[in-house]
Amino acid sequence: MNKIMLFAQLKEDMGKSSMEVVAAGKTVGELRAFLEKETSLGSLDGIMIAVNEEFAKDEWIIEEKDEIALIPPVSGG
Amino acid sequence: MNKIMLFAQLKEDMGKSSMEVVAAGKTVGELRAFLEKETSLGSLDGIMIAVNEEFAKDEWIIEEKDEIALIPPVSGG
Amino acid sequence: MDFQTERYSRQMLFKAIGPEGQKEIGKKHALVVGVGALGTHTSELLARAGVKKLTLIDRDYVDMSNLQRQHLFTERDAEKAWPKAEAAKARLKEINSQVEVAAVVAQADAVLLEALMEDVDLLIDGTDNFETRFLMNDLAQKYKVPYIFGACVGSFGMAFTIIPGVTPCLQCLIKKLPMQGQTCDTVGIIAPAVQMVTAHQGAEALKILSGNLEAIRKTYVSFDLWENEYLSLKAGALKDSGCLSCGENPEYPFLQTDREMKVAVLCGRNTVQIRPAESGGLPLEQLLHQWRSAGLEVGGNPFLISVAKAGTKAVFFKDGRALIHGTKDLNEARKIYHSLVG
Amino acid sequence: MDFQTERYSRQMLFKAIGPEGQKEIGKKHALVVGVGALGTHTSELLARAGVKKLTLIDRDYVDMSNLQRQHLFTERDAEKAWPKAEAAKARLKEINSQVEVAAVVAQADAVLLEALMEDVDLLIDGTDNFETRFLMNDLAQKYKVPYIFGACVGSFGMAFTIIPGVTPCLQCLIKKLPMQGQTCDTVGIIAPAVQMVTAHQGAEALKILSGNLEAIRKTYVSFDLWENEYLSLKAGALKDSGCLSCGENPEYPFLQTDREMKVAVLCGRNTVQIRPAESGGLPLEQLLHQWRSAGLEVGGNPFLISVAKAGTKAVFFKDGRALIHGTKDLNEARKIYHSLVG
Repeated sequence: MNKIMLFAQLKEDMGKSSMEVVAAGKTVGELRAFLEKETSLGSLDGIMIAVNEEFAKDEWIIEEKDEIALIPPVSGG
Repeated sequence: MNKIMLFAQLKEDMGKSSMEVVAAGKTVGELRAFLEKETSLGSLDGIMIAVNEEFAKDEWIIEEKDEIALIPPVSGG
Repeated sequence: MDFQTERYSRQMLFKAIGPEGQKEIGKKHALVVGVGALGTHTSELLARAGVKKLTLIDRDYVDMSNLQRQHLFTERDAEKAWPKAEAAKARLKEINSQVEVAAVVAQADAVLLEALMEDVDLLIDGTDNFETRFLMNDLAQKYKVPYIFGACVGSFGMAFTIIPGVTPCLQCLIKKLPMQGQTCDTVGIIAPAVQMVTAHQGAEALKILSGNLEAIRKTYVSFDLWENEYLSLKAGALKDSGCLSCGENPEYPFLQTDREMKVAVLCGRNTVQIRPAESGGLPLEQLLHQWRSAGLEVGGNPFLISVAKAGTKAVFFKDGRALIHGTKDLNEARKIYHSLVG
Repeated sequence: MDFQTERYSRQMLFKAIGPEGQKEIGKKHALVVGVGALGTHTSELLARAGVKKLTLIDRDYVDMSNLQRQHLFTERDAEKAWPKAEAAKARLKEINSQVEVAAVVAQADAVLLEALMEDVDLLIDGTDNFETRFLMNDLAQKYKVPYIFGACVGSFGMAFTIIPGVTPCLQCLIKKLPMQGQTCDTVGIIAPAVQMVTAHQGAEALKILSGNLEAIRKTYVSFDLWENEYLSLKAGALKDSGCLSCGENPEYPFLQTDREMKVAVLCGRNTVQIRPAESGGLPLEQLLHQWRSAGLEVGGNPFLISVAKAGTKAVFFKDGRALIHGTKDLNEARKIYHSLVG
């Protein structure tokens, strides 16, 4: 299992601050597509994905127990 | 071994941001006395000690690999 | 001790800056793009710190709803609807008469910003939209000037320091213009989130301006002050040698004026049309949800949504286009667009 | 939308506050003790956020060396040596004329502070010394009012929210008055460190004042903006049922006036004697080292150290006592003492 931490509006969209998903073996890009399809998070275009406190490219392969964070860029200033 | 992280003036006093010490089995109070005696940190009166990101009382017993942080309260404002 | 030495004495006592670093700061020119919440905080900080020159650029004027989080401004500025860049300048001169302050009341587009870059040492992000951020990001790369990104909404915020040739750029991090509809006008903002971003932007600015490049933060900070969360994320892996902004063959896409957002009054109508830089399209359903929960009056059909806002009616199409009915003022139309889409 | 609704609209859009929370904030009275770097930032934030009343207490006046990090103040305030509490009040009224601001220009001692506590909902830490902090800590416990601790020096800072009956208090965390000699006058301070502390203090204040008690941070935050470090440390284990401030049989030791720091002009001499509240003694060697590396002129012997500072000569004894030669002004003497010892 992999813990996915949610921030800002993603937390609100899901009504919780984290969730558990089986992501090991998936690439970051595949996880993105999976979450868009299987959850109510909506489009994850532009959402940055960190694996174990490090941003990862779409080709990065997720391992068992990796902690994943979905970071939405917000525009306010 | 235990990693001891140093902050603010303690870092300056030691010229480094962390050091390794054998502290397992010691209480926090014993570690404080040990560091005062064996290092150039000087008096640790009033310095707060956290073990694994949690402040610990002087009676708390340190275990192998526990990460220790020495937090000096500063007075500016 | 003379006047100026006394003034900056506590900053010079800080070892990493010292008298040498202070002298360096006193030679530097920072360009602050956007003088709202972030821009007022960072420009006050840099004026107090004793930079040589600040250029402030903002197209907007002060209104009552700004006062809750935007420093430098008073009730009188809001009553007189004073331009933000000018109101900020007037206050900064009272704070530090030694600092040169140039106020530019205009839309920060590519042509204007390029003209301002000549002797700029640092770009500071005070804008409220990603269109302008991507433009600043290209500028930073083209002119080899550090750019300190910052953004916030609600109790959530982020900051990242971009050093051309060293760190990934904003385009490496965020491939597409994000249009999530979370803006200060839809989900609100608390002032401490602003201060948290500017504390990070300010520290990075002092490192850069005083010549302490080795101290620059290499991580992307993201925090939520209400949720008591703080992340510091390594970003190096995202550096992309094929990036059109910072890669080996850069094209600086946001400096191409034909790629800029097109804003024009529709002939003979009290309506402005906006076409964004990228035609990635708008996630209409998500925006509908955001706007509805922000209490805005929303209508529409599968092809478009309309929103009532500040006496105008804005209509958004799937392809990203928008019509702002009820105004002929281009800047007002842009403001409404960004306040709704980000 | 009426005037006030518009003014706070972005804060009310933030869901956890909303119109209800805003109404609560508008009923609350915060006491800010110390109107220097921290106090000016937090009081500006709370005035902009729309609290009912702010009481500001500070004994000092504005000088040039404050302007680098203390908000609200201008060059004119420094030239006129205006009292900090009054200068802050004048500016806050321009920012938000609806907020009641009371300025108290005086030493924040136990008698004065107790007299001010009547309808106070929140204590905010803006002081520069632990003596006053321990006093505020006792006040918080005795009057059951939350106290938001904050402190900073250099690029380093910390914040902690103390809720009587729930969290440990400052006395549980720090048993003895710390006297490490690291102050803004010995190692300097950069403004972003101030903002980082006040971002945390401000967020906690908004939670408390708007009635969002469940959102209060339970950890002690400690950060270094130059070193890019941020710690969030659990503190619950330090809650001490025997604590003389918050324990089962509290004595509020810092409210006992016979335990207060004694400050008196020596009969017939241009000298003030200071005896601190606790007789734990001073670590003379450590202080000597600090002062020397701050570039101060230091002399002495194993029993005492003398330091030249601001036209006075301060002599410190091992038992904690100090003589400040060259002044008869009690407040100036206190200021010099705290600027050197903390």
